Amino acid sequence: MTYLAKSPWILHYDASSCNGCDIEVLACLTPMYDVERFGILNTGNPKHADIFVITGSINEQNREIVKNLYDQIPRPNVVVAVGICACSGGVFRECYNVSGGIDKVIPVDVYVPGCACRPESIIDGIVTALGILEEKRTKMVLDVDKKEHRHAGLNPDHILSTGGVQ
Amino acid sequence: MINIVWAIVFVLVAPLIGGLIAGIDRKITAHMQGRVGPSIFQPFWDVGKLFEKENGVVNETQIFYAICYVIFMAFTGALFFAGGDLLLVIFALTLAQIFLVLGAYSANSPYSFVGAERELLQIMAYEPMVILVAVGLYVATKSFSVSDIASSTVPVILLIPGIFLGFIYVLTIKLRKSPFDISTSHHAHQEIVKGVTTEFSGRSLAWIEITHWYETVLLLGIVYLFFAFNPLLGIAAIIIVYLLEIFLDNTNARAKWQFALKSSWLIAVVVGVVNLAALYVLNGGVS
Amino acid sequence: MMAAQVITPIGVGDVVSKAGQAKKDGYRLVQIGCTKIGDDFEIIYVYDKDFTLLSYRITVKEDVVIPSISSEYFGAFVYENEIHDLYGLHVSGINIDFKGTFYKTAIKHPFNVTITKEGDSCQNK
Amino acid sequence: MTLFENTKIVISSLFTRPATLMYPAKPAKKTANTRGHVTINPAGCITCRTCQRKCPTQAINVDVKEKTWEIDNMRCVVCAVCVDTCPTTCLTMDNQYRPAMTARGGIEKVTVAGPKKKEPAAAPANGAKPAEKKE
Amino acid sequence: MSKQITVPFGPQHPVLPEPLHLDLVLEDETVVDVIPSIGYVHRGLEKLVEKREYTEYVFIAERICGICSFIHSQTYVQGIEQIMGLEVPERATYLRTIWGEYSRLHSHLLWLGLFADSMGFESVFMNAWRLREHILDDLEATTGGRVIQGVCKVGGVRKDITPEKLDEMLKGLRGMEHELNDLTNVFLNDSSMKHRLRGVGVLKKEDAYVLGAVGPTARGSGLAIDIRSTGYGALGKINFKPVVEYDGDCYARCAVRAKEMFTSIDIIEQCIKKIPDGPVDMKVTGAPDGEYFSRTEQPRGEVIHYIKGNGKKNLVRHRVRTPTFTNIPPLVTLLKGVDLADVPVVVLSIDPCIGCAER
Amino acid sequence: MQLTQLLIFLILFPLIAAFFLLIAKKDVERNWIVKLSALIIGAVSVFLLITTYNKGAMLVSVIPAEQTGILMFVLEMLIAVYILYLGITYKKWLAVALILVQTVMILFFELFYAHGVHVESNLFIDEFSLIMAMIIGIIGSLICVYSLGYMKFFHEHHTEMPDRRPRFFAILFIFLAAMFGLVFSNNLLWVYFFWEVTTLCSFLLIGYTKTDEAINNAFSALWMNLLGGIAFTCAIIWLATAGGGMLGLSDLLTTGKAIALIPAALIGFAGLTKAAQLPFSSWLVGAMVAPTPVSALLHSSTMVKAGVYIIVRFAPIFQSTFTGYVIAMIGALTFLIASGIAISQSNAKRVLAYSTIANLGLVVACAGIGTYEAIWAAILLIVFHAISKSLLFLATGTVEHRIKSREIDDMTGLIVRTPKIAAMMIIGIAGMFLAPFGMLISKWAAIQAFIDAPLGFLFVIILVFGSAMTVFFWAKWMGKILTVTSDGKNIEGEVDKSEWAALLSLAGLSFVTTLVFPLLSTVLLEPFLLFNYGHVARLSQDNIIIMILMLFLIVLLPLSILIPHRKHRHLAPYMGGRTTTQDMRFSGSLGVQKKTVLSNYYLHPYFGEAKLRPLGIWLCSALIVIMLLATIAKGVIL
Repeated sequence: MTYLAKSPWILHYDASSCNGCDIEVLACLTPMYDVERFGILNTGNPKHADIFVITGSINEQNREIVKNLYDQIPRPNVVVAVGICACSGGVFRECYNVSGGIDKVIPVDVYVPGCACRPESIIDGIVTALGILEEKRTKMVLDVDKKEHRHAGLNPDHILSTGGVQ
Repeated sequence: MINIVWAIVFVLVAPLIGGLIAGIDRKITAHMQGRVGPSIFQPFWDVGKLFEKENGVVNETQIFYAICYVIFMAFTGALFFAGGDLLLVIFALTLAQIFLVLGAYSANSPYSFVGAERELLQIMAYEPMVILVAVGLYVATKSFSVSDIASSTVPVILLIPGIFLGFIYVLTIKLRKSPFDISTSHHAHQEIVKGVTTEFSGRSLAWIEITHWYETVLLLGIVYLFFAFNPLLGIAAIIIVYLLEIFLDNTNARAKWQFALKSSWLIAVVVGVVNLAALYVLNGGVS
Repeated sequence: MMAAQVITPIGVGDVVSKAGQAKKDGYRLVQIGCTKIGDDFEIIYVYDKDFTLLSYRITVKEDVVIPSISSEYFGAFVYENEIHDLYGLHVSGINIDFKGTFYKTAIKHPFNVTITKEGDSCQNK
Repeated sequence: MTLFENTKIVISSLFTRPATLMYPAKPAKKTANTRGHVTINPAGCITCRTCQRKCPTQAINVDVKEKTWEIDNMRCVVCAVCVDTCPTTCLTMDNQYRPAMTARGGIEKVTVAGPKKKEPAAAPANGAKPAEKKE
Repeated sequence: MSKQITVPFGPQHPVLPEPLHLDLVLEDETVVDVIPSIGYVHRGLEKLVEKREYTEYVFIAERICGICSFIHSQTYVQGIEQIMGLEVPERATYLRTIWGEYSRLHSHLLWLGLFADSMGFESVFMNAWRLREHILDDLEATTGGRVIQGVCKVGGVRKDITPEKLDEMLKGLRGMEHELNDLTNVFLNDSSMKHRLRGVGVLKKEDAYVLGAVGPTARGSGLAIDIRSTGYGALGKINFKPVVEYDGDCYARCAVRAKEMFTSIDIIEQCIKKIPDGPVDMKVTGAPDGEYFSRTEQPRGEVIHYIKGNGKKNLVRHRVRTPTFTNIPPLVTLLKGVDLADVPVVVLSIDPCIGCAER
Repeated sequence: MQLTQLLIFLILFPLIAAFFLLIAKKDVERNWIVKLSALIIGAVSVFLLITTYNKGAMLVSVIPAEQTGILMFVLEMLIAVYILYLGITYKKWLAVALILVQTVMILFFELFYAHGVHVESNLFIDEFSLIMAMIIGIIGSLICVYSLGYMKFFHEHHTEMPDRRPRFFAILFIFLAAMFGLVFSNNLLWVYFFWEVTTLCSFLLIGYTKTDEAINNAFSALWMNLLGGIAFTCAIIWLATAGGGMLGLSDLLTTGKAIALIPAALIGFAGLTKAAQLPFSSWLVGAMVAPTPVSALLHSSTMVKAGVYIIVRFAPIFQSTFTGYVIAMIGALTFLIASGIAISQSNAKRVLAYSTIANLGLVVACAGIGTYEAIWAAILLIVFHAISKSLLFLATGTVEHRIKSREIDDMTGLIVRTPKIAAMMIIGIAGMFLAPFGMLISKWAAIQAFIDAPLGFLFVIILVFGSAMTVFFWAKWMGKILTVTSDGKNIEGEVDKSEWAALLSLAGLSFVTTLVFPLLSTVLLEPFLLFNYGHVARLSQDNIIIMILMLFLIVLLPLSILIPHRKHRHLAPYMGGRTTTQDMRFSGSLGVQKKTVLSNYYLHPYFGEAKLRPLGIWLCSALIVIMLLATIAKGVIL
């Protein structure tokens, strides 16, 4: 049993969402849904985060930002794409400035559909993420034991090879 | 006299008590906000989690400062609970705090830097009042030694109520509660992200959390000194003071540093002069 | 039903003087919008006073340099930068000139070109 | 008093039950109108492709030959236009939202009945439609 | 050497839920220079008119922004209806107005919460968002969506509300009123709030006019710009007065929004009382040919949808001028000279909706 | 008499060294003379300590007073003429007027009263003098050694200035001689003579570079110190007339307040000017134009220390008198205001200057209070301040030559760029404000002393605010140095051996003195206090152990960096998600790459010089006037 699953701190970034999913992510923190029950805090700081919650799709300008933030989150971490824009580009898929879902840039672990996502779905998504988080932790510990622990995920090639769809 | 046993007890037990206080704090805060909130053991899980995470740093010296911070804070608390000299405790506390500031400086990032400067501003804001607490306790009990003050039968609070109030005021700064969570706050919704602790992560952040627990226990220990003549009253005072801090946290917007500095200085001057002058008159002109 | 809206055509040279006149008359700038029709670009300047619109339209070719009205209306820079970035038209004398970095788009001047990126009619991806 | 104006709210919240819905422990709140996801009654679908054409995000793909109707939940914006425009009302809006997925997927494929070839009673009324489909 | 501190504020920043990017140059903690830049949310959805029919496009227009979603769709369809000369059933206009005001309520509550959060007043944030959930519940029950309603369509609305439900909604709102009172009281009277808001980020009336401020930003500076006064939708039959404050500081802008919530409740009440029976929808054929500036009042201010059609199913041009877009120049001028601690407060005081601004 | 010889040797030997330095033109010769002389002076000082530490106060009366007196008078007149000449040359009429007044007064004294004065013992030594002699002998000579490297570098890089190093080093040594004379003299006339010599030396050293700024500042230092000199002369004349010709310091201190208070107040005033207390602080700040070793000398071991030395000497007279309280208040206010101004300063040397003024203010406050505890604190302050401040000045000087700037903001990341010097600087700064280093022990002692004094709580309140501000400006400087910049290159290069020796010795001293301060206290301070007050102040055993424990922690913890530890992943600093290059350039608005600039807070609107200085000047001037008037009125009435 790890503590990771009991205290997942999230970093929320609005890639190019319409705010719909965005405010629903925030709504999760508020009294009605209160995800702090599960130890979830919205840290707003990648250095402290475990779960990277992204709403909205990748566009030309936030590509670097998303990658940068992802790199600054200490391992193990998981990425949750919230909303269909984050999953696939959604309704804006065909816009000239939208390149598609978050998985074009960083590996995504959980996809939460919806437009806009309901807070309940977001909670479900994060709970799903917790399982993955724990798996990753176990894997990380094993890797260290095998003395193979290299800077996991820092290498952009790694990201592309594991997560890049298409 | 220094009592080593108490020092060791502090070093071992304070994190447990401090963590529990933090947990209860979060629970009560959540209820005040109309939600259920986390388990009261959540702070321990958070710290456990941080120890499980990868150690990410901007540069290695940060870890050094974080460790110095916790060591000196534990040392300070141990010194206090062992019954050492209160002034020395306060100086040691400042030293510990400086390590946190240096850790923030060393990261060379804008948010951490602004946080460090603000932390220093805060130190500047509360330091006079904290020393005045020691002075007031000395004037009331004729000793700087914590063990003497704790075993004194003088009803300290009746002699220095003003200084006690002033201390409660700056305690808000020390506990990083709204309105004075200026350099860093428990929830990072702040213009400077998480201020001094922005660049700390994983293990070093866990150390800093533990340090906060030590600090909380130490500060509540100082509250106790005002009521040491009656231990029950002392415990009650600690509880009431902490509840008051939670209440303040939930009923105030974050103030700006200018206000924090001005108001805490003003209070320090006023209660310092009034209370000490009153004592001076009471004691018939002898200090 | 609201009142019909009249858009007065003017020349490129009149843009600034009309803006000055509007400002003098107490109009606020509501928007500057651009539309590409064939090879021409229509730019509409819209002012408002007491919920009545005053609109001017200029029709220009791509190579025409449009004078900025940001000297009259400080806030015009957002619209003018936008027109520059989305349509590739040149606006001279903007007070805060982002020089093409207002919107960083995947395709340069997207509204000036016909985008051939195939909208996939079916998911399967 | 202008200090601590929030006292009333804080104290009353402290002493009343929290507003939290305790979501996973208790089921999610829903209303009859809630748009969760689109479901299809395969028997009713005539593969007319109206839904595919009207869908603003092109989430629906109807394969006339294979007689399949598929929807990509990663694209669907649950606007319910398909439901409104479906001539046979075989599409309905369920108020249960779609679960999270750990891999990019979300495509639901349903084999449907396809165009109704003989329906004597209804044929005169909307005979144009089956005819169209035959092409 | 100048004694300055550069702070890259955003695009990812905890107090700004949306990506806005400010290069702050500080001296001590005073902002001496600020250059904003946007474009992190720019999708380019206006170009989609070339790919979507004007009727489908409603759903795209609605997703310009998830907060102002309903009013965006309303503005868009009003523009289309204007060009096509459609007479929308009256009940539909009333319903649109009701939902519009509901959107305003939810947006203002959302904003009040975020605004409090930017000052570290977490419990007010929680309280505001708790109240907002009641509004969202009503929206969901009547439209099916919490934040994206999807009920507007060209020629009317897609859902009707039963009279019982309308009564229930009204009762709910009236029941909420005292809680709203408690909430706004904190914003308007608490001294720690006043300390942060009074005299911070003062926008003078003349500046607001010249810089093109709209919505509460303008009304906080004494400009009574409220497009609802033009009487679009059913508002022409409703009695209301725009809320105007004169100080032009953050406090005034906050007060405008706080008081507007009560105006919105009043408008909803009048609508519910006056709403006629009848259909909510009409059949639409053909396609728009012409151009129109459709204006409505969003929670953040005046929004303009410029719609130009040429008789085909696809529009020629759809241009949205959102309130945040035109509030950016005032924001830039406001930020100079404030404290770093005030930056998020001032930024939020114009209620920026970057999703809107960049489309 | 071995003691006599030692004392005279210490006074005269630097003069001899000065003479040789004046004629030695070659670098090698100068290096040898300076190093040897410094070694000798240091060694003899230590020898003096070893031989006399347990002997108590000793008077020396074998010097032929008559002849020496005449010699001193002649020298004083020569100095006066020289200053007069310079004053007229540079058209500094204020200085001219003051020197004229002073000369006339001295002449007046010599002609009418000198014959009536007879002092048994001209020289004396007690534990306090011994401590001062240590400071001068060890720190002073270390600074002279340091100057070798510094001045060489200085003239190599400032070729526009004439190389007048022989003169420079000669003055340095004369300065040391004068300081030795000052602390060993029992005869107030002798004290006065050496007093004037320090004034002259500092004047010449400040004006060394002969730029317009240097000359102006030198003259402003001169006229302020001349004011003090005039007050000193007044005191002597008063003693010669109303005081019955009692000019022996040891006699004066035992006669009691009735007679000694007025001269003590006057000399106290002189001390305030020399110790650069408000309103006379500006000369010390202005003295920053001189080469850095001069600043170090003025601030740590000589000049300003002469000012506080004389005030502390008279402390028993001040104890629980109105005069004493007013002087203490001037000191306390100076501490408060100078600490505040130091926050607003970005120039490292100015920060150091204001910090000196502040700390001297604290010494003056302690001396004005005058209780045994306060004096204990005061002397500790003098010792620890001398060590840390000289270390800081010298380190700043060395850094300045590397980074070509004195701005604290330019010192960002020194720990990466010049790690060794940065470490020295950190030790100096830590020594100034952190537990368990000396300055903090002294401040602690001061707090205790203040509370125990009547009405002391007022001073405590001032003190706590002052020290809070002290923490602020030191910590932010420290933070700047310790910032780890990712793009820093080591630019330390070769540090001149002489500079290095001085820095290392001083850094070592600040640790050693902190460690051995209990010894210092029992061996030197306690006998002194016992003799003068009949009471002893000390820290309790427990506290000493704890302090030593802390010191060990502080020494040992940095070593932990050397221990290899687990791999860490390096994350870029948080920049709001923006991409950042290695040298901290981020992609900013308008598509421009922006450099991250992080400069300290200086809080000008709150602590600016323009705001606080006038306040301090008015308050303290008023207090000085009150002090003098009240004392004289009281003296005249009695």
